[in-house]
Amino acid sequence: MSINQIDQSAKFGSVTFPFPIFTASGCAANGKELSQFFKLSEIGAVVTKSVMSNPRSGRATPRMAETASGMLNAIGLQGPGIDSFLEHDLPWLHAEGARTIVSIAGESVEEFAALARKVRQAPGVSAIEVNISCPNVENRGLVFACDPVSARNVIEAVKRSVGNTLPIIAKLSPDVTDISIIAREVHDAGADAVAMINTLLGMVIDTKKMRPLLANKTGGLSGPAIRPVAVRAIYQVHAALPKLPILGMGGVMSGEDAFELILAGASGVSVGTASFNDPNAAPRIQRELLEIVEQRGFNALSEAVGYAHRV
Amino acid sequence: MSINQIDQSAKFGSVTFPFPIFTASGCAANGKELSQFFKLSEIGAVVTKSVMSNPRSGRATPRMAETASGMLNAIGLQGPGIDSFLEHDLPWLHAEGARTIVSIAGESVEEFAALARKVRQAPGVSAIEVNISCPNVENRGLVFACDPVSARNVIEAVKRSVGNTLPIIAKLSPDVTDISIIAREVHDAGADAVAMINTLLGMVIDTKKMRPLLANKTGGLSGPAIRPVAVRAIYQVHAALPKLPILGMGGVMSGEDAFELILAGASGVSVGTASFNDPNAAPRIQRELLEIVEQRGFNALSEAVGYAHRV
Amino acid sequence: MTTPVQTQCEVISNKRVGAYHHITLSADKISERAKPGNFIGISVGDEKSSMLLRRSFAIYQASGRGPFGGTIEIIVSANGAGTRWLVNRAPHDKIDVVGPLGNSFGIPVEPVRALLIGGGYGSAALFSLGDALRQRNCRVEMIVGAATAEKVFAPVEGKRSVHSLSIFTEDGSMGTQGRVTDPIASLLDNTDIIYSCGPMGMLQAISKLAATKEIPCQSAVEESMACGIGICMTCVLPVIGDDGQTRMVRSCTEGPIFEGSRVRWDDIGTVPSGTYGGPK
Amino acid sequence: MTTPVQTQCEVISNKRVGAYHHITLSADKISERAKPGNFIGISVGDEKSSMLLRRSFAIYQASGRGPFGGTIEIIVSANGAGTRWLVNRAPHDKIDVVGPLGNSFGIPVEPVRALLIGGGYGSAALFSLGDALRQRNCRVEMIVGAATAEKVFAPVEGKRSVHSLSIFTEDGSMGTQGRVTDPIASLLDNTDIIYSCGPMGMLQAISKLAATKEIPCQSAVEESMACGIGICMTCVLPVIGDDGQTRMVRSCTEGPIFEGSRVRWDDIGTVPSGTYGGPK
Ligand SMILES: Cc1cc2nc3c(=O)[nH]c(=O)nc-3n(C[C@H](O)[C@H](O)[C@H](O)COP(=O)(O)OP(=O)(O)OC[C@H]3O[C@@H](n4cnc5c(N)ncnc54)[C@H](O)[C@@H]3O)c2cc1C
Ligand SMILES: Cc1cc2nc3c(=O)[nH]c(=O)nc-3n(C[C@H](O)[C@H](O)[C@H](O)COP(=O)(O)OP(=O)(O)OC[C@H]3O[C@@H](n4cnc5c(N)ncnc54)[C@H](O)[C@@H]3O)c2cc1C
Ligand SMILES: Cc1cc2nc3c(=O)[nH]c(=O)nc-3n(C[C@H](O)[C@H](O)[C@H](O)COP(=O)(O)O)c2cc1C
Ligand SMILES: Cc1cc2nc3c(=O)[nH]c(=O)nc-3n(C[C@H](O)[C@H](O)[C@H](O)COP(=O)(O)O)c2cc1C
Ligand code: FES
Ligand code: FES
Repeated sequence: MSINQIDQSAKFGSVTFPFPIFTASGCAANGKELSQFFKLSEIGAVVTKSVMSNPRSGRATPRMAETASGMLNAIGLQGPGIDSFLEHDLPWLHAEGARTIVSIAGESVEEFAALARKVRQAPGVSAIEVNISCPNVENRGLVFACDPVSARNVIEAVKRSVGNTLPIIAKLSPDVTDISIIAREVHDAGADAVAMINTLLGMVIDTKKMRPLLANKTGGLSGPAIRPVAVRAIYQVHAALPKLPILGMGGVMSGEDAFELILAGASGVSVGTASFNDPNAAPRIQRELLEIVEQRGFNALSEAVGYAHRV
Repeated sequence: MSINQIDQSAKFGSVTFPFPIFTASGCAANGKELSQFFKLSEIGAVVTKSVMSNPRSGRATPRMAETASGMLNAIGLQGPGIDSFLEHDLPWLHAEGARTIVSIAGESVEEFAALARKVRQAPGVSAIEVNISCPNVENRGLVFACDPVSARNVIEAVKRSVGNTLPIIAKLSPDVTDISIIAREVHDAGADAVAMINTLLGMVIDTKKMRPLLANKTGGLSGPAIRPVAVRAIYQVHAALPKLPILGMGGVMSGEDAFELILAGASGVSVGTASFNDPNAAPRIQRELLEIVEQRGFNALSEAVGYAHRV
Repeated sequence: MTTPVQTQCEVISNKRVGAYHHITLSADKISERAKPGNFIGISVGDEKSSMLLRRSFAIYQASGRGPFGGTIEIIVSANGAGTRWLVNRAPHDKIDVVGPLGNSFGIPVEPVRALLIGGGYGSAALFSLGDALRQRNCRVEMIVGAATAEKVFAPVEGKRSVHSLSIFTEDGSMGTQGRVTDPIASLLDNTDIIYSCGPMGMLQAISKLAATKEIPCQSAVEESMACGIGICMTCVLPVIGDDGQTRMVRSCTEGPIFEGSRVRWDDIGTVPSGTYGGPK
Repeated sequence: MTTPVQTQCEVISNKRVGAYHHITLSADKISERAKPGNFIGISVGDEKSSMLLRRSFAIYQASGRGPFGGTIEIIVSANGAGTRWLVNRAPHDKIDVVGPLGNSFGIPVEPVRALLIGGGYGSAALFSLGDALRQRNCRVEMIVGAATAEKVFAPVEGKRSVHSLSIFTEDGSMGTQGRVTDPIASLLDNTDIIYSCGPMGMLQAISKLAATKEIPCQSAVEESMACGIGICMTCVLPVIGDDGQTRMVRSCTEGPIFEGSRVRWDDIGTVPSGTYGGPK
């Protein structure tokens, strides 16, 4: 059987993506730069950099530190703001034939709701990813994704904004005692799927300067170092909520890594940090993944989703 | 100034250890094997494998998987039980001149209390480490260290058992939403210090067999991959409770890594996974650390503790 | 068990032998101490490697002071990234080695009839054992096998270590077509002791055959090891002690060589019920 | 900006030059596109390396079809593990390269008087610029400096690219004792444009001097980069736009070359107040 005969599609709520590999938010900007390396329409979807209501400068530098098999980042959601995004970036992606998942980030429940309303009205959006790993300014800066009530409030508000027009994917943080509790809350609140995992909170101290290396002190840890945490989190959530589609991510560098996340329960896989090392990572990983899925004798990628739970 | 003139001691509660590097529980068995490579009395202390009331077979194999810059383990606290430990292992360590921190683990508050009573009566113990990263059989298997109330109950019970005879070091899990909350609870409950971090819960799926690689499915992630999480957790707890001594650990492979944890707020540092790669890791790291501390112009290691907070 | 040492070894030579690499290392302190059946732990990868754990290799030969001082030789099958790194080492490269590790084959005081059975690179550990047995005037018969000819490890020099050597391959590309276990039943009556080293399935089959005639059978097992020196407890398997009690026993310190009849082969990968300290 | 490509390059040669390594790579597609000031991103370490991120290097020379096809040359200072790995590559080794990256030096249409200032390996990027300027009939004066003689990069061949070359070292071990910035003030009156590449402190000092006479000053900055291709937003610095607005701008795509008077040198490492999208 040739690769092309396998059904490669990945379903998230009401939308079916023809291919299973996506970019990860914040690791592909808004597509233009990567389109120099491959056709964006070749992969499942471009997940755009989380966008906020207003333009954001982001944080001071240094914003990154390489760590063992990983990296820390503290970008601070630098971006053009939703209006500029919808005016310039989204139409460009649409014209390129890319399927687009718009990632939104807010500092308050109301900001999320307002962003979702704007995204809903824009043409060329396949789904909306809600990055709730942001500090909630109305609740002592506590991250929404780390508190079941805040997480639920955001997703409910977004759901009210978009209704059933677009699938809602809630992006979860692994920095919680029990991620399946958060997953259940956002699911109950109307999320059609969850994306996981966001980065782990980490810190590097510059031992020469004897102070935190990042200007922001802490940053998010990504890359292969965290893959075992991603696999565990996906496995747990899939076990708790087998019907809830998961967009898996965390340290995926190869097709085999992507397959690992799929076996754990991911319906599709986002490629983040890997693209920094290899701008062609997303299409390469997609090719490698399909070869593996074929070798294992599956007729459709969806048959492999959560397969590791069968034993 | 020569290395020997620096005050290298590390204070945990009422006990001062002459050297700052310790082994990590479960990564040095009970000392005998490592004593083939170096004199145990050369390092700060041997932290023994967490011991329970009864002999334990541990879990089925495979019990480990190598991951990117890390490893997963699921040993399941295999060990001889407290009576055999106190009869055979502890006296041997004492005879070797090793300072010993006895790590205890229980499945109920009462088991912890009983273990602590036995340890208290044994000669040759410098401190007691309470490994609360165990499932609480009385509370749906929830890990003590992941619940502020359970964590507090264990430490209170241990405190009642040992009074002020021995410093109590509570070993914390990073798998919580806010580790400083747990630290505060155990401190209030009578812990003289905290040890952190224990491993992160992770999973590896064998992509050939398409099932979790470990017999236990999940395992604990250790090694350099997790060091940024350890540094962050230590920094957070030191910021919240600057007076509480911290025994730092997590991915320390070199003296520079140990120094990073000290700058974050650790008073002493345990070496775990590194010893699997290099049986001489603990004394080597101690030598490297002292050289760095000297180069940076400190007169005592304790002056460097938490130094990264000063900026 | 001898006291292991950690030492920087220089690669003296690295040659392809069929599917394997035959690597010779300068290793005075280890070669002095090594006994047949011991293994070494090698740190793989460069300073920035993501591979944290040592890889284990049986000692093929340990030689006293030769032109390069004491040397040890290993036979390496490049299975994964760590072994791939190792087989790419060139002469003069330095590698970090801990050894000798583990127990060694028990050698009878009487001049017995010994049968040595090696699967794949597993035969490597048996040649120095053959030498030791011959020094004790034992009769040494060796059977070596693998899936294909290139996976058979049976060097010409090795023939000196044994009285007879027969080779089996599953595809018949070398020696007799079949498995090393095929001829055993017919040899048992003329065998006082069996030594075996190879894949778990082979060790198990041989142990069962040996048990039918109550012939002692020393089996060198290969369990996943994180440390190799006894401090991590990852390498255990269920073994029955002198007291009849099954325990989860470390194969890096109490093994890798176990009396086959003591190993609960069928239960590897479980904690059999009744195991000391097992779940109630 | 030219479209970058990702390609496997063969190491053609690797030679020590003072404190640096001069590495030549076969790289048809990159050499075709490269312009003075562009850089490349090199993936470092082997298949199991724990180093995830590419390292950036200015292109020293890009040559069209020679005996090895198109080549690019870089000058590498072994500062950390990644650059140490790179300088240990031998001819025939393959390395993964993405390039050309970033913008290039602006070249005036008029035959102006240009002053090129390079600190340490920073001078590497300036020789091909010198060639391009000379082709436009510019007068090209170059000042190169470093702490010590061995850190000065000023190859004999490089002299062809410039009309004059002066060397400064802080310890006086080569050329004039002092810093590259020492002579600048006296040269400004005879300079129409400045190009500079080197440590941030040097770029800043030169920009400030150039500003005193409103001389354009193109500065090639070196910020920590995770991706080098514009997708991660780690490499930003505060730069004033045409509209007078300060923005946090990516040095990998909108740089590495900026007009010195536009860079808010004193505020690097902060988000200056008033920055577009900055905290209120
Ligand atoms: C006592 C002992 C003696 C051995 N003797 C030899 C020998 O003489 N020649 C030889 O070629 N090989 C021998 N092996 C097997 C050898 O250790 C493995 O092939 C090697 O560890 C694989 O490493 P890798 O990085 O190439 O593979 P990977 O699969 O990438 O390794 C990943 C992890 O799994 C472990 N692992 C993988 N395969 C094995 C295995 N078969 N046994 C134990 N751990 C494994 C590795 O150590 C590592 O931790 C021996 C193993 C043991 C335990
Ligand atoms: C546009 C540009 C052009 C450059 N041109 C050259 C050149 O021609 N020759 C040369 O020798 N070096 C050049 N550098 C610097 C070179 O990229 C660093 O020396 C190299 O990344 C250090 O990697 P390492 O692993 O050796 O050091 P480590 O300190 O171990 O690196 C750790 C991390 O910090 C980053 N980093 C460390 N130092 C620097 C630095 N100075 N600049 C940016 N990132 C850094 C690394 O990329 C890596 O992500 C250039 C950098 C940039 C941004
Ligand atoms: C530089 C960088 C920026 C990121 N920005 C965002 C973001 O804006 N929104 C978001 O939801 N996740 C963001 N992430 C998290 C990634 O989308 C992803 O969840 C995480 O990096 C784990 O995947 P990886 O290991 O493949 O990178 C960012 C990650 C990195 C490394
Ligand atoms: C094989 C293994 C066994 C461990 N067993 C224990 C244990 O019994 N008790 C305990 O408190 N921690 C145990 N740990 C956790 C370590 O003590 C340490 O907290 C953790 O590994 C992080 O440090 P490292 O990265 O230096 O290994 C174990 C870790 C490993 C790798
Ligand atoms: S491998 Fe660590 S105890 Fe055997
Ligand atoms: S280095 Fe990634 S955007 Fe510039």
